[in-house]
Amino acid sequence: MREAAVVSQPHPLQRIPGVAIVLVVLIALFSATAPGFLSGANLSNVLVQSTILTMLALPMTLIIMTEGLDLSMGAVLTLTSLCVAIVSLATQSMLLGLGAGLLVGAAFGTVNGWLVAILGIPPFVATLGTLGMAQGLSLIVSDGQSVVGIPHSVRDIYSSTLLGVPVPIVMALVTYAAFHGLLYHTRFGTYIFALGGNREALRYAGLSPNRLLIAVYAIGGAMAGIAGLLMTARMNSGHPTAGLGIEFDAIAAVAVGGTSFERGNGWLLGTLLGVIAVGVLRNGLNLISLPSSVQVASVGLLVIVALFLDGLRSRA
Amino acid sequence: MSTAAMPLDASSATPLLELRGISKAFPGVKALDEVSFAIYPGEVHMLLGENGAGKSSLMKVLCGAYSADAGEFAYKGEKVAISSTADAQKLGIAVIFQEFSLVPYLDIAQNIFLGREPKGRIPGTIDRRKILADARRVLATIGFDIDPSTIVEKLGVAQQQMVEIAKAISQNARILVMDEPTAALSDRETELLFALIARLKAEGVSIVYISHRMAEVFALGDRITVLRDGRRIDGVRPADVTPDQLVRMMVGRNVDMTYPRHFADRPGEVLLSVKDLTSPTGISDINIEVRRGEIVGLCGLVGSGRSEVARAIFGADPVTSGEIIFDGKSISGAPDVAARRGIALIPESRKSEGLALLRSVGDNLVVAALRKLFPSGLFDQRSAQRTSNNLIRQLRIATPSARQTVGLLSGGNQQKVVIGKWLAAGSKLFIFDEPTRGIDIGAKSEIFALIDRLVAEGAAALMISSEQIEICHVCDRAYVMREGRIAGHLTRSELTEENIVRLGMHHA
Amino acid sequence: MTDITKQAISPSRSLVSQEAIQVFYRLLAALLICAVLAVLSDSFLSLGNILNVLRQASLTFFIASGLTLVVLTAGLDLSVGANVALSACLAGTVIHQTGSPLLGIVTALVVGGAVGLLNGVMVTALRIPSFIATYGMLWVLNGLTYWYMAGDTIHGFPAGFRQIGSGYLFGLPIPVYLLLVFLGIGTLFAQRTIWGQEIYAIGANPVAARLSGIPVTRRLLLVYAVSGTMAGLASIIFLSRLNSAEADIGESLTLPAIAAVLIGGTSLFGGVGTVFGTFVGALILTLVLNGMNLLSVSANWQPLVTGVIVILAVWLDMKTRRRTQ
Amino acid sequence: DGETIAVFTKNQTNPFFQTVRVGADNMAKVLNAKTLHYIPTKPDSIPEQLSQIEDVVVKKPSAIVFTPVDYKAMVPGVEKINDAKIPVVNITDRSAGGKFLSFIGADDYSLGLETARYLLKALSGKGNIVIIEGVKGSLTNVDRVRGFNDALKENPGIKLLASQPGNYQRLQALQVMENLMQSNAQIDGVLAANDAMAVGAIEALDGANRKAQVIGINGTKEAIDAIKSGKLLASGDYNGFAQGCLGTMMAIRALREQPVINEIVLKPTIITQDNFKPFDVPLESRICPTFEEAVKLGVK
Ligand SMILES: Nc1ncnc2c1ncn2[C@@H]1O[C@H](COP(=O)(O)OP(=O)(O)OP(=O)(O)O)[C@@H](O)[C@H]1O
Ligand SMILES: Nc1ncnc2c1ncn2[C@@H]1O[C@H](COP(=O)(O)OP(=O)(O)OP(=O)(O)O)[C@@H](O)[C@H]1O
Ligand SMILES: [Mg+2]
Ligand SMILES: [Mg+2]
Repeated sequence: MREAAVVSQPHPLQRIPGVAIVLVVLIALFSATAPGFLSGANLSNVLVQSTILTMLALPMTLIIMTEGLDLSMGAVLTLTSLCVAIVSLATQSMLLGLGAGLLVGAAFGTVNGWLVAILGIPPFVATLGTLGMAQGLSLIVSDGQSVVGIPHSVRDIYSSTLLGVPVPIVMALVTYAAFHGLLYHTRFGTYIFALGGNREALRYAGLSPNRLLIAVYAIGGAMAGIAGLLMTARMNSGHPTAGLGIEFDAIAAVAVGGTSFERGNGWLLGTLLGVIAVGVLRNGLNLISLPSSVQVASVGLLVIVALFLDGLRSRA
Repeated sequence: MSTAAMPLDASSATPLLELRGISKAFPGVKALDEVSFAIYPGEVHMLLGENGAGKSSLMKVLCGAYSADAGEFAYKGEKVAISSTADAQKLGIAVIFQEFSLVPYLDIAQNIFLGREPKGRIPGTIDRRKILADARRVLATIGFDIDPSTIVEKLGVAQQQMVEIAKAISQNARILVMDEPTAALSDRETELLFALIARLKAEGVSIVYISHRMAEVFALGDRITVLRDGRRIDGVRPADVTPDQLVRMMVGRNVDMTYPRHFADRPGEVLLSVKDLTSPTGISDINIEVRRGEIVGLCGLVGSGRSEVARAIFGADPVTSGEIIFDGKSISGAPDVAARRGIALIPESRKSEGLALLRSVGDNLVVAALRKLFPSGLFDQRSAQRTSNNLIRQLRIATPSARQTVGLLSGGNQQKVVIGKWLAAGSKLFIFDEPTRGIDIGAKSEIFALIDRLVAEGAAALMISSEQIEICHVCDRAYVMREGRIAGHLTRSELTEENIVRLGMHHA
Repeated sequence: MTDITKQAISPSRSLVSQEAIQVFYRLLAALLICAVLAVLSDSFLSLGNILNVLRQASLTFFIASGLTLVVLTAGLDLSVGANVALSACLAGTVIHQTGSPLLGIVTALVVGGAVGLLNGVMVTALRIPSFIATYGMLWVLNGLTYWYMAGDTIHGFPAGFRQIGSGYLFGLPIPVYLLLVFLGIGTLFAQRTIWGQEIYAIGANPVAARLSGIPVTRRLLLVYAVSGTMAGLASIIFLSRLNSAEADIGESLTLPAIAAVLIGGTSLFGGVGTVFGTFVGALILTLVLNGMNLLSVSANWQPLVTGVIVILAVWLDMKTRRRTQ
Repeated sequence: DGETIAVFTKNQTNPFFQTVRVGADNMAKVLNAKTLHYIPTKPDSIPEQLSQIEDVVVKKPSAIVFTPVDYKAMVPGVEKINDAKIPVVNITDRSAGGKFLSFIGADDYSLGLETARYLLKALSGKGNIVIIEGVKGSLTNVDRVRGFNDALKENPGIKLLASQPGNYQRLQALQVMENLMQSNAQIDGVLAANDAMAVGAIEALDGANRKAQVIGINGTKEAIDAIKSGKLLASGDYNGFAQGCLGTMMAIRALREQPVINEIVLKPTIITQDNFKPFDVPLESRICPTFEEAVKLGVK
């Protein structure tokens, strides 16, 4: 018989998702054609612009690993951003604003988790529903108007630096490190793999999949709260439609990053690559100024090409 | 295999764990009906019964995965409650489930200690070094030599079963439940497992063992409990019964376990002829011939490539070179072409490849025969219903109705549905990949009788089975595979277990 | 023979299938909404308003009916709205240039179908998850449409063509006839042909379906192409009803269509659902929006109410399913 | 010569912004400069326009002509442009903050007011009216609707039946109109906050075989065709073409150190059956106003 112990581990290169190849090609292309692309200021631009998406795509990775989805993220981001604006305007305190955003975000996340775990509603449906609710609430609390005049302390979050590194980048890096540690080095992270891979296994191990699932969605909501602070800081105002649709970008980043929608196979670094690829593409196209319609199609093409490359490689 | 400890006298000791009057109903099915069941320290307790008799259900109640509708538990004579898996674990109950409970993208060590990870220095983290060391130790005790940081997804079925065993062992359980643990194991691993069982028993661990294999029952068992239709029929000792008596208890009637066949005097014309077939899945230069009226065996060790041959013939895997001639004409391409030409594949994994688990029994039964039953392309629910009801009757599938969701049937009955769907399609060549895996003795003989009838009527069968004795009983002749190639051919008179093993082994 | 097998032989007692019961519940819900609206608003029960609701529901239904088939195979088509926009713009141009509505209709159906087919190719041959593939397609189509239209509006079509969307026949709007026709075709296709059965089987377990001899790739291509073609059809209705087309018309069409499919009881996991359910789903959604207009509820509340209804509908569906099983 | 002017508009889908872009292109061609267009891929997306500003600042165009997608939320973006010392002209919507060379726009309030007045006069000051609003909270919509309402106040004989949003979308306006016709047997006039919604409302009226006077805003080609055929009463001209021209002109003049006009608020023109001719020509062949004409426009 075949020797039991001989299990071929994949070559590390095999794990590189198509998006990494695309990313390298894009960077090479833009370096050659777009003046200023490689400048420090521009690279910092790309990274800062990617921070909000990073903070959503990382928890989205966890959620997708549980064979879930969170379509409400963009709408919740919008709502938390408004909450940050409204509360910090009323109290003149950035921290209270952040607290409000976190609270509302986590509440929505918990509701998502509750709908999915306890009521057993498919994640797509549950979060499509809460998307509508968050969007509606955004319109209602703001009456469709921008919220302006928020204190400077909020805005400074986005524009100040720490040891020469823009604060949003620091926040994104810390977030990445936290998620990395959480997923790969904690028991909770182990259970996230099990939530998607084999939920029964958790139950037999005496753990409550439902509570874990709610926690995962709640983390997603809370991250939308933190990202809401960044978003408000970035616009120096709250706006009732600002974040709509960003969840699809997050999902696309996760998908091209090599996380599959089945069986709990997730990869955080891939998600980060996906986010950066989207950022580089948008930035580079702005710099070389192709027609805007090309830009519209570009992210779609990125997704298709990256996954096409993945498909080619997995078949080879 | 000889076992060290003598069976305990049931009357002389208090049971370690006792279940009294357990009942459990599912919609439309009374899975358990006032079943009582006692486990004594250090015994191997065999649990037997037909498919759907309630064995797995009883064990799920025992380990807290299902809550019983009625009944009570006593641990060492004292009443206890088992309402969750955590309760059961506290009592030292561990289970090797019939369906795998592994997480694909975690490594072996994480799977073994899921929910019991050693704590690292930072709260919430895992002590990686300790978990690997612990896993290595557990794997060593069951004689499974593998790197514990291997991702489970990459393992074969047998290896996964070994991890499953390691996981249960690692809980240092006092009661270990094994639900058909050898169904996916090869001989070597089976031997390892039996040795392990002997060792555990010597340490005083009680083992509940569910199996459909008679040989195992007599080799391992200290005591036997038989279930039928959710009721406990009897408790006996192996020494006091014959296999035939046991089967009678399980099935309620006599079953001939030699699977009588009407061997044809003269084989018919060639139906399938495979020439120099090579495929990227690792098989090469396969030459096989199957004639009408024949059952041809395809044997070999697990991993020798039997399934791959079956899949390549059916068009489920691509073919690199070689030719498949079916019914006089060359055939190539996809499963739909093969199916339309009259080839049927009963795949080895019924859950992932054979059934739409959430659909009804009826829907699953007609799915392969749509084109044949409704040549006009127009589907008629009534006539589909009639066909499926006929099949349910013919195959004695235990289901409340054709409308029942197929995933709620017991494993054996699910297997019957997989076979049934190809009967409706009127195929000429049936390729069976482990058709009796997880099927009870009664059903097994029914299925073999069915295959016999099919080939007597002019069809042919190619049968893969890991149970050599079945091949010997029912096949006209057999090919033996080794490492992706045909290692030899055995005629009816040469067809013995020794010969199969000899040809199938390395450097024979 | 066991007791259980005996039961199996006696013919199944319930004559009505589970799906029929679920659709019945939905119709009941729709009637309930109607009753509430009739009490709250005098004008709700007028014939004109009822025809209105049907006509508005028809547009959502055309898109959602094709989508239903895709969802039945456990897929999703996020590009339907963008597909409607592109098809409408191209068809509009053809009608303008050639003056022939027929050519325009053919264009819309061909463009819509081709886009659908392309989605199918991505899902089958390239094995990209449908959710992602069609999201990519959505942006590619938007890019094409924006480029082609360059901010323009195409408007003003022959009166004959406009009858399709705004005309009446025996007192009923023509889209309502089309709705009935396609509801019939869709239901017959899904329930009464072997292709329909195969689609259900694929949605329930694609691997098992393939190994049961179903040509999965071809069926999936068919399903996506049908979904695209229905988007093309919807674009015709849109064109002839609004008498104009611009690049952004698709944006607000996709989510309501998905919502209609879900409210209609089709499961995103595939294998469960009906076209008729989707029709009722589209009806419920339209009724609610109609009611909010009639009662002059602020539009700020619309997303919230829609969200609640989607969740409620699916939850009730699951509840009632469990009970009747 | 040869300056590059980055032109920011809100979206690629609204015909109005196409007229702005063509105006900017025409003017740039006349003055031997180049334009680059920056348009969010998601219509009116605030984060995207902010990102585009950040990217463009790296690219350093000679000057920027800027339409904020949201007049309040884009202020940090404008400040970035200011920090990079790139001259910037504000067109269309007046930004709530930041430093601009000049502002060229139309006055949404008087546009709404004048267009509504025209319709109310046509109704001789009595009858039933509905308003179809644009996107809630957008600056243009708030001011236009305020204009509508003030015109209504001047006419006590007019009854406002409903004011419902159609989000500047044709289909939504059509459906809102259909629904409103059910609850209101007599509707004499429709005030729509843009042309697409006005045309949608007309289709709804046609479908129900009912008649009402309808006005829209923007002066798009389709509105002019509708006015020609007598279906639309009037459209308030927002003059996107001139905005694009003048914005670009001021940017280039500033670069060439020629005098610029700090503020031009274009007066509303009501396009009707009597005066549509000059508007009924293809965009590309329209001619930008000269600086002298602009000076006259700039005088309040
Ligand atoms: N979750 C469930 N829902 C509904 N019915 C169930 C469920 N689990 C088991 N059953 C039914 O209960 C009965 C007993 O099933 P069980 O799995 O215990 O049988 P088993 O003896 O283990 O059979 P096998 O040998 O085939 O594994 C069967 O009729 C089965 O269909
Ligand atoms: N020793 C092993 N090491 C790694 N993988 C194995 C081993 N044995 C079997 N497998 C895997 O288990 C699966 C079953 O093996 P395969 O189908 O090739 O053999 P088979 O002869 O058909 O065996 P079976 O009787 O299980 O059908 C394959 O996916 C194979 O890769
Ligand atoms: Mg079992
Ligand atoms: Mg095999």
